[in-house]
Amino acid sequence: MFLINCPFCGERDQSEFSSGGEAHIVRPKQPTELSDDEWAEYLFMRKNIKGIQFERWNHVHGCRKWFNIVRDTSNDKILSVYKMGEKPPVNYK
Amino acid sequence: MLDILHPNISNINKNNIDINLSEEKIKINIRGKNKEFFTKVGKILSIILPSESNTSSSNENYDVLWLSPDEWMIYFDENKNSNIFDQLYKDISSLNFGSITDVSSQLICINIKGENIFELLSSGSPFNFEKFKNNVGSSTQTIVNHIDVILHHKSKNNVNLFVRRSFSEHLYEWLVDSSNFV
Amino acid sequence: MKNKYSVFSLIKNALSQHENWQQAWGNPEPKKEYEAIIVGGGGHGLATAYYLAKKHNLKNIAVLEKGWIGGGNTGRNTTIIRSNYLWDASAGLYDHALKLWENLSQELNYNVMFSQRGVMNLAHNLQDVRDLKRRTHANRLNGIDAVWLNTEEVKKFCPIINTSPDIRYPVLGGTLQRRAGTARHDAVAWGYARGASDMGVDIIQNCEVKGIKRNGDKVEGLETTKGFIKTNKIGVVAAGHSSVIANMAGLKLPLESKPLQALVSEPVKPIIDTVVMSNAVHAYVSQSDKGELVIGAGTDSYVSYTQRGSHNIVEETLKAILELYPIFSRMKMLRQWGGIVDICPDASPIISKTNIKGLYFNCGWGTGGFKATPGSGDLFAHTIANDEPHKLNAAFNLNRFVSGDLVDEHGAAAVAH
Amino acid sequence: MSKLEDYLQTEWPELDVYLTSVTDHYSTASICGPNSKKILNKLFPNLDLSDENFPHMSFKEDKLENINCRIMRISFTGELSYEINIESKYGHSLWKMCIEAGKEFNLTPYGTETMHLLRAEKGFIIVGQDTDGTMTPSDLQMDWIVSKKKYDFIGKRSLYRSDTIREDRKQLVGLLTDDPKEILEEGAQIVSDVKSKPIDMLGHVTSSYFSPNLNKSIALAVVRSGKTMKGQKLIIPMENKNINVTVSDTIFLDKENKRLNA
Repeated sequence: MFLINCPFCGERDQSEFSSGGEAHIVRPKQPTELSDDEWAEYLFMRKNIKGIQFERWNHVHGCRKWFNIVRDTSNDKILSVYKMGEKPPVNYK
Repeated sequence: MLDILHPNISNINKNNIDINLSEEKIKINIRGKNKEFFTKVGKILSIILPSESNTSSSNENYDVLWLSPDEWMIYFDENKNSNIFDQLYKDISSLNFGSITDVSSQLICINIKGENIFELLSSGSPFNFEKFKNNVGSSTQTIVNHIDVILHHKSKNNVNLFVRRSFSEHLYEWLVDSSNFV
Repeated sequence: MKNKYSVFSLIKNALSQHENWQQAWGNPEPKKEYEAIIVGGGGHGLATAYYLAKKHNLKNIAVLEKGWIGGGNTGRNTTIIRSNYLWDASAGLYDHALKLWENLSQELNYNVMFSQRGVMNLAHNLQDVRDLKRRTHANRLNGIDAVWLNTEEVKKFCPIINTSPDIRYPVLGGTLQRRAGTARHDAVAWGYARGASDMGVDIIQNCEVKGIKRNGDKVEGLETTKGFIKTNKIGVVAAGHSSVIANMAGLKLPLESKPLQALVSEPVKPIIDTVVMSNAVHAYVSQSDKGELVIGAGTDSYVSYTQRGSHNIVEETLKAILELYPIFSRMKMLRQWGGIVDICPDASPIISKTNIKGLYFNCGWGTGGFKATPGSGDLFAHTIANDEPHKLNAAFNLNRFVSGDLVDEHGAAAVAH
Repeated sequence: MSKLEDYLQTEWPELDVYLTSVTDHYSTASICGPNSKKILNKLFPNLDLSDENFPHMSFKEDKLENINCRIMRISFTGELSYEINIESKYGHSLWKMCIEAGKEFNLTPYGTETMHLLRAEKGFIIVGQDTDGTMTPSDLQMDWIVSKKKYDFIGKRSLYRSDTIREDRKQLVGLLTDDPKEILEEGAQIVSDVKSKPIDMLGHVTSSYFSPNLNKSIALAVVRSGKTMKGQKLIIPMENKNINVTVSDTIFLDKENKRLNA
């Protein structure tokens, strides 16, 4: 349980949000050109990182906006929040 | 005229909490982000849309709540300005400057007033009301008893709560029940 | 076996104030090289090593555990064992495990306290009824004991359930598997550790894997906190941490790791002599031999390795529990914890080879791996020893996410077990 | 809608689209059956209800005493039928007016169980009851719903994986019991041979009813390779007996859609 600083509404309880999983997985431009393996990679395969992970979250019970966060999954500490379309912070790997 | 069926919400007063079904209101959801959109809205409503999160702006006719960077809700008593929706729709939606949606029946407005209302709301919500209760004009979207709500701090210790119609009676029951424990 | 446990050994050791029991398993330093290394000293990993040594004649095996054996999800689950799964592949897998459970205390000469007290699954709406009846019919044809109970029969089998029709989660019926039940989770790990150790398996605790050494598409060994260990067969059974190990080999798995919570009440006199599960409301309950209510909740919706979980998940579960069992309303909860479970998109496990030669994964058990412990170990041992799956785990390969042939147990197992 | 928001905000933010829920803003009344056109005509006398101007699967707007309504000619029962949307606060008034207008035609309210039976007679599926997460439109014999022309749409690629194009997948079929009075249990398993061990399960019954229109029992089921099995005899092994069934078309009544245009 933790607080998330929604880039639009400010700091709110995590129960107002829903998690959209790993961030920066780009939907293939031409799915029909992909092999079954490549399509499975996009659909199912995840880094599932223990440590610093880039993720998508949605303020579903608030402004309904999607945004990205950088979170340490080993202690749930949020290191950075940035909007969709913005460049991910470079100081985390 | 067709009869209106109101939700089964009656007036309750206990522990310095007053819960009422508010009188019938028009609610309009407005969305947009370009310059024409803001100009048109300002002209039609004579109001500047609040750009700061969790705030509202009001004049003698309308209240406008900030919902997200490109979304607001305007509400007002039904007997006023009945053609404002048509005007907004014609000048904005039809011209593709933004999107105007009538949500009058989507949302039920429950008015809650009294000294203990923030204690009541806090007992079923993860929202931190500390700033909200000291600032008349604050607005927010959050959860109360697991139900999505829009809250508007209309005047001191007087909150308009907007909830989806199908959840309204259930939330009202919870509010009445929980008033016993504040 | 060096020190067989029996009434006689108990009496004999009583005479010496129980000070002369032999250590149940050894505490060796790692050798330079092993025929096979199992990463993860939980129930599944220890069982894998046990069956590798016992049935496949491997002589030189190590189990590496970063903490202490059974200190992960083996020691954190709600100990439910059942095999009433919907799909043929799952039914085959879990019933294989259940059959091994039935004889496990004898097999290991270690009391795992397997108690066949029955597991009942409740239906709370018409679709639950359809789904559970479908599963019951499938179970019957697969030779798995399962019966449908109507509301009165549910009440009779477990009288403390509130079956009033006007509650939030009315009970429309349920299924019962009488062969199902619970076992003592620590004992399972300890029993397998003792059995494996006895056959020469090195159980190395406080030894964390830091890297996987590859030579092209083959594994060559493991970097650990106790140095490099050479091997060409690595079986990873690291539950919630499977992806962490996979990333070391440059592999991605179709997994997300999330906290699954459980809680335990103060001990009370016997009040519920079975296990009742309610998937639709994310709540299940049984009573331990000590008298505590053991309550299982749902998972958080986000990836986390914190072993905590959110308060609102517990709140939801307790709300449902109190609605179904009003008699528990004054019970105090003693402790709450979270275990990190690795969940596959189809809620079925993976017991599979990978495209790296000598690297095998046993993971994705999600919320219900404990029940499979003996079967999982047996089949994973077969897969590692033969470099190909047993027919009972063939469907649980990694390739199903590529071809689309998922074993979709979500309907039957979306929540906890 | 949350899935749509997700795609809109994260995959295609350049689209000039806004999503606003109006689920609770509208209430719906469905008028259904051969007299529905006459009843609708009484409620909306100025609306042109002719088949040319208001065909099946089309949509019009009109007013009921000054209140805007959306009227759709659409059917989940297989009967000629209209759905009327009105602002929720007037939903109860709309209902009363429909009942009043329908009195002379013996109009009667119907509930969801009736609706479920009527749709099953027509072979209309309920997603979640007749399907689970593994079914494709092709498995449901609904290939017509999937565009052949579009280069891409959400989910398209997954339809062409090696196991989603297999011919022997579970596919939607109709089942008729040899004894027309025998009603199958929803969830019951289907086999071709009860002697084999272990028994090879081909699929299961998803929907089952006694149809008063046909005076016999009907069922929908998913069966492995079901598409090619029409006319084949199968067995439903229950605890105490085996029930013999024959695979049929999924549409049991009015295959020509005559009732839709009654």
